Amino acid sequence: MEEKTYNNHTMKDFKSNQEVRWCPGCGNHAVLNAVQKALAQMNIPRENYVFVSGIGCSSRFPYYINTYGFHGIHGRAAAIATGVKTANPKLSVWNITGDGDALAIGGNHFIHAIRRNVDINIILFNNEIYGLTKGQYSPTSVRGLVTKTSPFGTVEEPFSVGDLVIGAKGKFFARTIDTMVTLSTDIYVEAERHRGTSVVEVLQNCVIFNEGVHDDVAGRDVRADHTIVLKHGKPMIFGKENDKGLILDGLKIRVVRLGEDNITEKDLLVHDATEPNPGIHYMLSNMKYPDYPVALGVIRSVEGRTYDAGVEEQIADIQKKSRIKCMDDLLMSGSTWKIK
Amino acid sequence: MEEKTYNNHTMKDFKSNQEVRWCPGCGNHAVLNAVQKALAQMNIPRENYVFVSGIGCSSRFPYYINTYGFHGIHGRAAAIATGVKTANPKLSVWNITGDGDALAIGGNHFIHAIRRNVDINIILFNNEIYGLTKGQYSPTSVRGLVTKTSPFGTVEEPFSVGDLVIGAKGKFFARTIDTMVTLSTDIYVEAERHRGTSVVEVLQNCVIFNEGVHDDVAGRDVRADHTIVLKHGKPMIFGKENDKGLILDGLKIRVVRLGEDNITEKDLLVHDATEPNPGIHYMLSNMKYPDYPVALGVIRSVEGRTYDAGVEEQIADIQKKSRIKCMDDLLMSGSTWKIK
Amino acid sequence: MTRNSKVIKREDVVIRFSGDSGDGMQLTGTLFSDTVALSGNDMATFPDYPAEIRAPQGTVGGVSGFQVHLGHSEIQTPGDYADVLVAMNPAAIKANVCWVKPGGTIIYDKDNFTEKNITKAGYLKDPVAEEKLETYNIIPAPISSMVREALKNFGLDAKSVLRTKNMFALGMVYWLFDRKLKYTERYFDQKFSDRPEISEANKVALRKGFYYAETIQALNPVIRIEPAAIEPGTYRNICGNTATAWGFLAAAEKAGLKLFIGSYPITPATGILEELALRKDLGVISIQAEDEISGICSALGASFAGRLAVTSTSGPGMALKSEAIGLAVMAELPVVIVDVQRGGPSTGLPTKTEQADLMQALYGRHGESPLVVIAAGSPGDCFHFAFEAARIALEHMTPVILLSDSLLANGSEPWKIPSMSELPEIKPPYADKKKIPFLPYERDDKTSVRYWAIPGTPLLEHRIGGLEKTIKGTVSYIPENHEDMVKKRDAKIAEVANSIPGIEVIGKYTGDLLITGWGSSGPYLRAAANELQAEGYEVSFAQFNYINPLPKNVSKVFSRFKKIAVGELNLGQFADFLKIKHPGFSYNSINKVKGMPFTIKEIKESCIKILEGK
Amino acid sequence: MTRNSKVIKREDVVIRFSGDSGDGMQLTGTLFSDTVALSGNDMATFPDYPAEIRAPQGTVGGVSGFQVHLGHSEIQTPGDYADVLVAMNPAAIKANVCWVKPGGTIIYDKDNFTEKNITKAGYLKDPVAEEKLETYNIIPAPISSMVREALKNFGLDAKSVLRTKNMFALGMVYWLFDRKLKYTERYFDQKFSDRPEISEANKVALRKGFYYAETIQALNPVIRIEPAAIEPGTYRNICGNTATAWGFLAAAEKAGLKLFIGSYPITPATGILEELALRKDLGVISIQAEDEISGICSALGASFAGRLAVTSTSGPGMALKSEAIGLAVMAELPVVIVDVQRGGPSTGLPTKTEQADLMQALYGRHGESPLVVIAAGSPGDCFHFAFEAARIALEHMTPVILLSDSLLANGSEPWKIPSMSELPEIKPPYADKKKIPFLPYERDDKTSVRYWAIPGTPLLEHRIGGLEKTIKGTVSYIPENHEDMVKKRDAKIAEVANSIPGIEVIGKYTGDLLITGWGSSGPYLRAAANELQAEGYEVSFAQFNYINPLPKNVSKVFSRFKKIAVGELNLGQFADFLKIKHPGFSYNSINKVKGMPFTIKEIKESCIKILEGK
Ligand SMILES: Cc1ncc(C[n+]2csc(CCOP(=O)(O)OP(=O)(O)O)c2C)c(N)n1
Ligand SMILES: Cc1ncc(C[n+]2csc(CCOP(=O)(O)OP(=O)(O)O)c2C)c(N)n1
Ligand code: SF4
Ligand code: SF4
Ligand SMILES: [Mg+2]
Ligand SMILES: [Mg+2]
Repeated sequence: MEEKTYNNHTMKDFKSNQEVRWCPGCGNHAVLNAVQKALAQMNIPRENYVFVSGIGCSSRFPYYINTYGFHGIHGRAAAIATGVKTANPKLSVWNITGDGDALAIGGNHFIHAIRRNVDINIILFNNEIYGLTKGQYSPTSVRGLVTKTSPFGTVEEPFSVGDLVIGAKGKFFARTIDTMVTLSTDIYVEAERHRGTSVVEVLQNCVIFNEGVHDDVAGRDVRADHTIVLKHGKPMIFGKENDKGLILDGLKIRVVRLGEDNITEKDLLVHDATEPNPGIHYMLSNMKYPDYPVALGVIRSVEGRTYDAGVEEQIADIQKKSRIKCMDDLLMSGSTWKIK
Repeated sequence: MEEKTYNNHTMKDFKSNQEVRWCPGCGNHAVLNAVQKALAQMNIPRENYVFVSGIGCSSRFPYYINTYGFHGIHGRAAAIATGVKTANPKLSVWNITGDGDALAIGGNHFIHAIRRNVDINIILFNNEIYGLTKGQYSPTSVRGLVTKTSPFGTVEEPFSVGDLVIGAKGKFFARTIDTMVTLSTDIYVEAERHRGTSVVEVLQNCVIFNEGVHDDVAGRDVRADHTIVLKHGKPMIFGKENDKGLILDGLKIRVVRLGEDNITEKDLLVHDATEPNPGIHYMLSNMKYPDYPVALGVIRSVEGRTYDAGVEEQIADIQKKSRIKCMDDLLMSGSTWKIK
Repeated sequence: MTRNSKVIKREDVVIRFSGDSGDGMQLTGTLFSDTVALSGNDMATFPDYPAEIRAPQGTVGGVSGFQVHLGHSEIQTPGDYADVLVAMNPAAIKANVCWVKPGGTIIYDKDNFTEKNITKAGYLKDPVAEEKLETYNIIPAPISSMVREALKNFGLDAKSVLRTKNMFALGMVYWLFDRKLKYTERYFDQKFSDRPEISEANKVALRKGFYYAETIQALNPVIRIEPAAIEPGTYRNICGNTATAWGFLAAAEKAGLKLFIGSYPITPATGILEELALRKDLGVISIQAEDEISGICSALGASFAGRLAVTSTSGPGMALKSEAIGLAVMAELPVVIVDVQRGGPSTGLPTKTEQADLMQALYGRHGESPLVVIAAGSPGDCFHFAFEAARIALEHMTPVILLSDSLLANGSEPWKIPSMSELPEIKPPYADKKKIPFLPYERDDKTSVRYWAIPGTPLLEHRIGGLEKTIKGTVSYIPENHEDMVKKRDAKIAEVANSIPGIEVIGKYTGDLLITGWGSSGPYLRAAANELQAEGYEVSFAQFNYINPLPKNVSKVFSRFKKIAVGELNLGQFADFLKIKHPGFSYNSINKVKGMPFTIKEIKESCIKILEGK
Repeated sequence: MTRNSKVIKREDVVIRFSGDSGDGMQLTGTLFSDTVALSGNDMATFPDYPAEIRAPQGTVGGVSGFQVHLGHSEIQTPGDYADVLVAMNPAAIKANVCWVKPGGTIIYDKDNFTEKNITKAGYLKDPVAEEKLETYNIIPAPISSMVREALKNFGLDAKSVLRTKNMFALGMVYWLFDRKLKYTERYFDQKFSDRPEISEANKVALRKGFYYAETIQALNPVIRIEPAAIEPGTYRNICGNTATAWGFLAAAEKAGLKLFIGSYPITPATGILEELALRKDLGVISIQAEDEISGICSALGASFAGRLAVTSTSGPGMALKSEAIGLAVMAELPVVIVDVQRGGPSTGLPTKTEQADLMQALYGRHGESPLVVIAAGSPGDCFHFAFEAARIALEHMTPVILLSDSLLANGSEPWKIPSMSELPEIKPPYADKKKIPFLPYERDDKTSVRYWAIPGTPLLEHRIGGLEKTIKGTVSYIPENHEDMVKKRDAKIAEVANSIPGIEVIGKYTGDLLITGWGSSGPYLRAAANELQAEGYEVSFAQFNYINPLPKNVSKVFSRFKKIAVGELNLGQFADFLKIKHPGFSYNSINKVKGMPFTIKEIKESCIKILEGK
């Protein structure tokens, strides 16, 4: 690319000229903000970013970000993004989706993108509700939730995003909270750096249809005590006073207080995001309040071969070996005969 | 039901009048046999069995079994079965499917049926190939497999059925080998008894397009040493000579020899299929030859609320409470006015 | 509340409430129409709102509207132009002023005409001047400050106080049209029985609005619309989605079957699923499926299991259901698929109305896969045609597509409540338990309908599926068998024509022009026909609700008119279908694809052009 | 190998190989047709096999067939009836004897006529008597025992030995038609270069068959078909799926774009994906998607990313793609969707042919969503129309549906290899990099085509999607904008008519009857027209390959004939489409829905009836 590119981007470069149409107070605004920050931090020319989304409040995202964008159809963003990335591995491809979009109608493309390990970044806005269609339950809604389509409460278990990602052979999973912009920004940068499918679950607040759903963990006053921000290579400490930690007890994780029972920092689990065996990541991503703090940060980040690179390498490899270099070669290959 | 029913069934009662059209030598024949045996063992009237399938060689199954049967469309059997069971929880509903049918096109319905815990029995014929369409790779094909659509080898990781089931909140997962008819029969009976979605993975041989794919574990000569049949409450012993076992070593499972390093049966892991925390089941279902024996039998069987019962109970509950008992009540409820 | 101003009577009147998405205009409109209906007027409504939950405040894109047309005589449509516009902000003026009748009344919240809002709405400075509002009867009311004042001692936060603005406006409208407040007050009592302060605040705002209008003598004289001369009976207000849901409930009761719905939410169809999810008291089994494919597949499973099964969606979901609808055709299972149409193609205009899914309903499947297509014509109509769709599905063992649309789904009208005893019994063709072996594709000689054997019935075990089969249910690739089955499935659908009514001509039996149309355009076309008749034109109207098969008298009726016009909200799909089925006639299309219903005016103009041969 | 029996010449001849699914009949037929083609005959083939991988051995349901029609002059179809039938078992006789010409030759493996096989085939005792085979030239050859004998010293297991039976039979047929063995021998040398014993065994069986036929003087005289007088050039044998794949490759090269295919396997379309997966040497990016929706969605992603994107499927997969095709219409992205039609509805007859997806292709989407539909007419034709589909998609920024079918996909014919230099350049309407800001829905005035801006290009960043938009790409619910965009999308497709050729009349310019049809029925209709012309009827033929938009000269051509017949393998879908687009004519349908192509005979009979006004 010879043309001038904006490599020293600022956030402003990523603001589109479209009016942002989310409800005032919606968690999505903060996510947009964090993503714009992250994009500006990375040394990728703006024209190489592609944002693909499905349908939902969250999926309007591409309109608000001044990159290439494709607002697709409900649930299919992962498939579209797979096409974009495999067609041109040079692009930085982002898949914006909601809990309904990714996990209800789009569940299949979601797990297959992860299995193939296509090098895309999936940001899943989990508000545990269908926002755009005005408040029906989603596959992440807590059992018993009363919504327009479950007037007497749901009778089904929700998915845990992390479980499903790991069950589908996922190699990168992170979790953040909409309003934690700094943490989120860092995570988006890490997600982009990771080669392979990166899934970031954002606990997002829908002020209209599921107000306060994440308050137990996301509330500013309780957050420090009800969450733990995992950092690779660091001991698992949390709490307002940094006084709590996690240890391994047989096959289970246990919350401990530093100082009690002679427990010191050294006894705590040290976070290893790169461990290929998913057992511990499974347990970490599964921690639920009130028994545990909810894990934030990059929970799992394991290297692996990516699909798009695999496809590209195979083509390069065959092209080296094959005697067929152009269409005329192919047309004349194999059994042919001449009529004069 | 007042009519005469055949409660003392024999296998023959479950043979349909249709010619079985699978290739001679196909593993499906043995599965049919085992299922017919299992049905005959259970005290369920024949007319209450419903077999639902998708499309694939395996999905022709319902034609060959003399029960109610619905040969659906590709990938949708889990959705159809969910409808059958929720519409009439009295029926014993079986979902017959292949690795392509359940995990490629049907992946979404598969994980959602499992998440909801609909009380159906899913038998997944895993031959790691698309049989009916003549040999393309499937989502369970091993990386690098050369097939008609991957002439230079695949470049993607396969799903593990067990991982995906557990990742989708699965409560029952078992594995068997097509030709192990006795083990299979027992598993099918257990699957039916389990309340909730039961997934049984059958390692099935496709003699035409993937001959011998499971030979490393399913071969008659190696089977005893390369597999372990898990039994709830029993120590994890295996091997032709019953001389090998599994122990827990930190967060990992390890294969040991009885007698060596003073290890006795008592040191071995005891299988607990009912443990709700899926960590250990995840590890067990993930064991791969040659590092480990492949786990057979019922790996996970955890009680939980089922979707169909939940729906039924909620209806019964509301019907007790509501003053609306029939359409006329509803029509006249709320704001109405009279014109004379 | 006694009134103390002059009152005149009018035949009909159109009111449009409009404001920001957050201003509660949909609720205001609904409460107003409930009051209107309960006081015995005929009425039709048209809700019109943006696709965003809260589109940017203050902008034209964020304006939400609700139009009510009420009258002393029969009301067919929500009306073209408004007599009264309520505009909560400048954007609402911008979006709607072109829909106000010359000299009409415009009430607006002048407190909201701040510089910021004026700019946001796209005005330079002064909407009143820019729009030349002086030519209307404008009522600039300080609504925001008045409710703030009225509720200052309620201890409510500022946001909650301002949320009652719509009730103040509604109170004003009640005064203009001489209406009682009691129905609306009752609503608040019930809705907020656990939060009496909120209930009271809304009631106070409502009353203050009413008094304010009286104080300023907002309209002089006040308008009264006498109750309509309506067929005796018990009535209720009903919107199309509820009527559709209830039609299925009625059919289930009449067939003695449990009702099953498997659906995935989508605007504007979700209301059907929501209504049925509420009806657990009537034993409804409702599944919110993971997607539309699962919605119909679970319905097919339920149908196989012996339930009355339905699935509801809109265009994009219909597309997804195509393959499974084909399976239903092949398996010959009863199932109703409701398509509540919206603006397309693709995601299109999700909250706007359109009738452009007709071809998809008719032909959107591979292979020769005929099925029944019917369309409802008004919100209340949805009850009848949902019932009919279920009846035909069950009695003819076929999928039936029921077409509704955004306009019907959310629009409402007073509806005469039927008694269940008036409705016909529904009798599915159950398999004879004695006739063994059961042959799944044996058919009734006359109707070509196969029999229904339900799991749980001993000795009727059988297998069905998507592969071509013989009468015995054996998979068969025999050429003659396939052709025979293709033709039998076709004949089965064609035969349905024998159990449906012919089209009815409204107006003279014969004439210069027959105006036809289908579904929700019907009332508009009919109203236009009525006006044209009144103006002396020789035109009549005929409505199509049964689309495939078409009623049997079509060509007889068509041949009695010199010209035929087909009006629809698409580029001419029904006209194309008529060309296929009745190629002997030529059709003049009247089309509109603007996400909005026809206006009577534009239909009349088109008809006159057609009559004049232009 | 020299020949030593009498030889006569014939114009054309039809041979049908048939046997159990496991007997290798498809390979036998393919090798035979390769030899035929390489020796310069014109030819057409028709493979016909069951949906099961190995349907029950010995039964009629398990019979697999491959018919070859070769000739000295132009061959249009695989032929109605066979001169020679090769039947490897009794079931093959049962299934095929009705397709043998009176007095034709039937070769069968008499070793396989065991009691068990005879019963399995549904005969009582003696097929020869029951079918009155004496009236044919029957050649009961002990094929199984002869190969057993011939290969006894090869050290092969019994199964492998018997697997060469088909080559013995093929050897016999080569003798009958005076053919060389070398092409087939060469195939085995290459195929089994690493297993020379297998190669040798097959070659021995082939030769033994040849000698055996000579020894028994199986046919007297032997038949020779002289090479056809074919246009000079280099030829190859090609089947429709390969030709389709290659057409796309050629288009990609001519457009200077990488080719991308995202597909999900389905019979009979899989061959396209398989062929393109092989073409990594030409840089093809192929994704075997998790389902058809993902297939087209990944293609749309690739198209957005600037590739030539295609997706291939059959009817059920088309149904699933409907929603995403609608998105392609709205996003105005180039993409080709290939529908290789098979017997429907639903799973139907998956390995049989049919043309019943036409309406789905035209109308199977919600909303007003017009696109281009074209259909190939013969296996070799698929190359040209795949190229055309890609050209139109790229140059007109639209989804294009390319219709093929089972008959074309697996059928093959000699095909004159084009040189790439003969093919036109393809020039997509790339956005001007200097014109900033880029407006995604700005259009070329004449063609209504929007411009293509590709990710990676600085300063052309933009957003597209399924919601209705203004020219700037801003989401818009403005009524007038929507109607305008609906009409522009429609006009864009209509405009394609200006870049396609008119229909061509084969035969006289005017006459009593114009026989028309589309896609793979064309050659059959044309052959029937030729025969009728030869018999003195005033009939002509015109083939449709461009379906939407239709060529511009249609009504001009139609008006020159007294009657119009439309022949197609469905219940009349193209005739219905013509009624919509050219309502001024009346159409006589010739239909067949048997999972099989027309026979020339039945077309002629129908045409004569039409001509006689019956
Ligand atoms: C095929 C299809 N089905 C259904 C819909 C309706 N629909 C739009 S968004 C949505 C759910 C959105 O939920 P989520 O993905 O959680 O997004 P949110 O609005 O909560 O951000 C649904 C059901 C659609 N647009 N298309
Ligand atoms: C919608 C649709 N897509 C594709 C197909 C073609 N198809 C039939 S079976 C099959 C895969 C079968 O694989 P699997 O489920 O593993 O079954 P197996 O034949 O191996 O038992 C495919 C792709 C179809 N019938 N329908
Ligand atoms: S409805 Fe909820 S998710 Fe959607 S924009 Fe509003 S607050 Fe956000
Ligand atoms: S192709 Fe494979 S899976 Fe299918 S019937 Fe034959 S052996 Fe079995
Ligand atoms: Mg959501
Ligand atoms: Mg398989």
